[in-house]
Amino acid sequence: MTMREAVSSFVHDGDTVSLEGFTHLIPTAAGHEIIRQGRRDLTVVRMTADIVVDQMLAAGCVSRLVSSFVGNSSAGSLGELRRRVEKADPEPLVFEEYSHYGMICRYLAGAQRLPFYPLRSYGGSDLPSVNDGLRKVTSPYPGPDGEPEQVYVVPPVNPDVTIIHAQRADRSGNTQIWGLTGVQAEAVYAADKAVVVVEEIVEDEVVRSDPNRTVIPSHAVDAVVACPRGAHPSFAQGYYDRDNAFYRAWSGISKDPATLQEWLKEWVYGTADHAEYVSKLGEEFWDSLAVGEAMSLPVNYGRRLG
Amino acid sequence: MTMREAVSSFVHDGDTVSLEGFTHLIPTAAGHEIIRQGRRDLTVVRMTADIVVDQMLAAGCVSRLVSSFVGNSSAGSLGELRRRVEKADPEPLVFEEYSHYGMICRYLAGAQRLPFYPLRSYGGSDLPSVNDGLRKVTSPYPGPDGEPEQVYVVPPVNPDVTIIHAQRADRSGNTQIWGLTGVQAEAVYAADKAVVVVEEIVEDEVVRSDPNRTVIPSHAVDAVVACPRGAHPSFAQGYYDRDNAFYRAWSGISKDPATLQEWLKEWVYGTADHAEYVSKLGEEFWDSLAVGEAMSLPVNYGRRLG
Amino acid sequence: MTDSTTTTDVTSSELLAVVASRELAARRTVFAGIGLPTLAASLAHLTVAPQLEIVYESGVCGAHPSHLPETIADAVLITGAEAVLSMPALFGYVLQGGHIDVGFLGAAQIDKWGNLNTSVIGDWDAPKVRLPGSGGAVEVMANSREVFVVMRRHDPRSFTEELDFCTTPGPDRAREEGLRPLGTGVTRVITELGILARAGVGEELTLVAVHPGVTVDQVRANTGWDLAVADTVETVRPPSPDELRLLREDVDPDRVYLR
Amino acid sequence: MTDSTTTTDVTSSELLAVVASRELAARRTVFAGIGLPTLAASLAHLTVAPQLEIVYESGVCGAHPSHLPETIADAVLITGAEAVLSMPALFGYVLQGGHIDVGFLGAAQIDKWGNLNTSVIGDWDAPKVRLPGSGGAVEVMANSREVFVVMRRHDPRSFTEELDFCTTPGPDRAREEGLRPLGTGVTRVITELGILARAGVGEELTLVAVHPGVTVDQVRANTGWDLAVADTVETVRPPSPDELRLLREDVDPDRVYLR
Repeated sequence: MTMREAVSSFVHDGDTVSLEGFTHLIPTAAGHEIIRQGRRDLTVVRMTADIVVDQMLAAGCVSRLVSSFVGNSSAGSLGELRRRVEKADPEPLVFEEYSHYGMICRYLAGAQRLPFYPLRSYGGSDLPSVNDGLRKVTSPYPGPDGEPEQVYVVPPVNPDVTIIHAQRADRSGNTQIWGLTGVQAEAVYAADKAVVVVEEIVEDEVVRSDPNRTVIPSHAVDAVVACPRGAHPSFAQGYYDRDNAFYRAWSGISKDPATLQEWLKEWVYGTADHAEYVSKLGEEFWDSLAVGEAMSLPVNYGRRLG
Repeated sequence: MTMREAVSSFVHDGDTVSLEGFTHLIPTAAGHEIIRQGRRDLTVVRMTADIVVDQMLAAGCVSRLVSSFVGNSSAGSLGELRRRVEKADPEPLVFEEYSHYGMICRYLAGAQRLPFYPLRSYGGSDLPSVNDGLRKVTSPYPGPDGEPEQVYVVPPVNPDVTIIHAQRADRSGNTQIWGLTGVQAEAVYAADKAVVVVEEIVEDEVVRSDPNRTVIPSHAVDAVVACPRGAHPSFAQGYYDRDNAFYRAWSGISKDPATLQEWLKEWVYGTADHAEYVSKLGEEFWDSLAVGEAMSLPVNYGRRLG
Repeated sequence: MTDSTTTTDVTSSELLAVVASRELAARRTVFAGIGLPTLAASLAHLTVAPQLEIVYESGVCGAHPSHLPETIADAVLITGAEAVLSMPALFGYVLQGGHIDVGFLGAAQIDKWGNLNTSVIGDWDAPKVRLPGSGGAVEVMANSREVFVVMRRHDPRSFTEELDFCTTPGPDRAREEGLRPLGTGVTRVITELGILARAGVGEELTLVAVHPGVTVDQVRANTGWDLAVADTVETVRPPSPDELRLLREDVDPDRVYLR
Repeated sequence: MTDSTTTTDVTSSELLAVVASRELAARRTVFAGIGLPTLAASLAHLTVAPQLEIVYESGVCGAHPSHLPETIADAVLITGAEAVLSMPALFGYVLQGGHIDVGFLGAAQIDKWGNLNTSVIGDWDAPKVRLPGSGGAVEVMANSREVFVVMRRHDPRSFTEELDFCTTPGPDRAREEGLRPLGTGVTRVITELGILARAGVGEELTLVAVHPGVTVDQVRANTGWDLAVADTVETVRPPSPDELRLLREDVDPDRVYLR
């Protein structure tokens, strides 16, 4: 399936869309295609709302954001997000604020079809005063001191669609990730539909030579999209490195709305698809992000003799 | 550390001991050493209480069992366990009965230091009537029909020590498992102390060539014991196959208490350690369980250039 | 068991496997134990359900075994599989997450609502026979869209009005307690005498088919409750030569289970 | 910042990194973000805490990077690491499970109990400045045995009597609500002026040391609450030539952070 088809089939106006990938394997190309197709009124669920979210906000795709970190990693600010939150400029943004583990637990509850998930966070925090999702449950077992014990819980999140980026999958969707695997499996299992974008689609034999590397089995995947370098400016372990210069540049680009819109016009609206974006960046650029080899040592899965 | 030292240091009379490994990588050699050292009054926590548990029961090590399946896989019965439960012969056994996911959730709660863990099981079951650990919590969020929703929960289990078997670890305890990984990581993290028994201790570089293969990091491990073939009669993926004949034989051996005690005398008390047990079985025997090669294809973790 | 010419050389295992395989038509995911369920699922994969993925309790998804597996965790299931999941992922995300269309279960006792006992014969506290217990059966029942039960023995002790102990409740019992499991519970019980079926919550198991040569009265006599019988009781189509050939030559050529 | 001869050529980053590294003596596991915490932990590994394992929020345990990492998820942290965990395992088993001795945090605002604000300046609903929010800070505070805070800026707006918003509560606030977090909360605050310390629940942050050339009055004037001062205020030992050499030549030779 092409990215165009996947977004057109699985992302609709008003949907709740989870985009996951913690620094590693951020599904940027999918975010750009959502922008190209002009989706509106999306609820975006993403632990670390960073550049791709700022871009989707600037393109007017997003009316609600559920997140635990809204910043341009350690490289600076998200200009559009701050304008939306601080000044409702050009329009308000509904923001649901969690902590990282709160978000993780929402995915865990969603993936396990649980009504809530308990965690040892939030006691004494002001977050529950601004987020009605953070509630408490009394344990039916006595606490360490013999007294009743309370614990905070978060509600499940069940996105209409989760989109993740991965290194590779087979045709049927068995997805392999190495390096940071983040919360991708949980985000996929929590969703009604799941789209996996990969650096490459590989032969069945490649996946089956190492079934423990499969983070997401095919039964949880609705579409596989081959989109090399689709995680730029983030990185794909073993494929290309992070574009730190672009992260540093984004604070400047996003600070001025006109500059940001100009950027979108040139790099998103102005490219037909991610392949064009990639070739527009140029070979020399990609060479600067190239990585060398550090191969894993193979393990023996064993073969029954006779 | 030798197995003798590990059991002597980390397993004490009256302890709660978790032994995990679901069909694959069952820590049999550790169970045998517990028998040799004559531990008493143990609470054994194990999802599938099978041959090694029957042997520990017969040796008088165990006064309480927490489990979700008490049987000799599909090969037959556990004679000693049935005598203990059905006739308190030669002494009673306290039995806490769960389902598989109930046990898994107890480990999950234990590993995450949670007061309870919710699951969608047990509604309408007679198990809560015989197991006070199975309780209910009302979700603080409305159910799908807008009404309050109840869900069963299980309490955490925090064993004094968890012992698992794995294919390999480095000297500091970074443990790699492939094939079925079961609930080993959760059982280790839930425990106060953890002993990892491995087929082989490998060089740091082997482990570090593939960090995603590390199921348990060293900070969670208190002792690493090298004990090749220590999972017999279960199997170690890529090392040796399952001894199905012994599983089939166990129903007969365990049916008669005298035969069972004779077996223990010959194979456990009569061997100084697992190395002797292994050599007593003989090379021809081990050849019959040998496996061929089916190597995983390596992946590239990447190396920064320049 | 029957004296029909077509099936004289068909063993009870073969018959149950073939009949169960047909019920898997067009299903996508099946949670199967070893033995008859594996045979049935493997045969269905070759016949009525080419897209079928067998998920094993041990964590294996999309197995491509070189030999017929002897346990649900057999090493041959792992080598060459599409995915191997941890047990928290398998039980939490796949099963409780609602990804299983059909779960296969067995039991020592079943009642008319499809509730199962695999814990004890007699009192739980001092049982006459201690059985293995739930394993994952409680979860398979609560979370699969539907459940098929294969019972080798069809007699009044196994098909009982009152279970000695309810290990694995169907949704009717769960709903009485105010809980709402995902699935419909047991929808098919396949036995040496015929097939009982049940469409959903609130319905009893009903005899819908008998094997050739078996009478409705025979089934009622061997059932420990007053068995409901469908208006039209079909006769089970005997295993076809094609089904038997695939089962014997492709699925279990070494006759590990086809005894 | 100070006019001591020994430290004239020492940058603020170097000073904070060296001082923080000393506090890690004999610690086993540290949960560290990128920047100063990574520098401090890396230096401690070479000096006072050879057994120290740095655990990164991204899931990396036991990293052996070929280059100084630029983010907590830098590819060089993964290649050659001892373990890479999923985020549920990292946050659930490692952090909430109680395996972290020291967590490092930063903040826009801190109060005398060590509660932190990283969410907003102004009202949460209509903030003057929207900050990044918690990230994992709420969890690091609730579950680490103790927490070190490094604050570059020591002024009354950052060290405030009343937080604009409490994103990350220390255990005192949690206990007021009846919850009992594992750790003691903030035990050290390391700033450009000196070191504040706090032994446990119920205690205020107290000035225990100043950098050479800094007076107690200076620190009080730059703190937004009536700062408690220890009976004996130590003078922080300036970075030694050895510490500076290791930091500059081994830890950050490319001066990624040592600006």
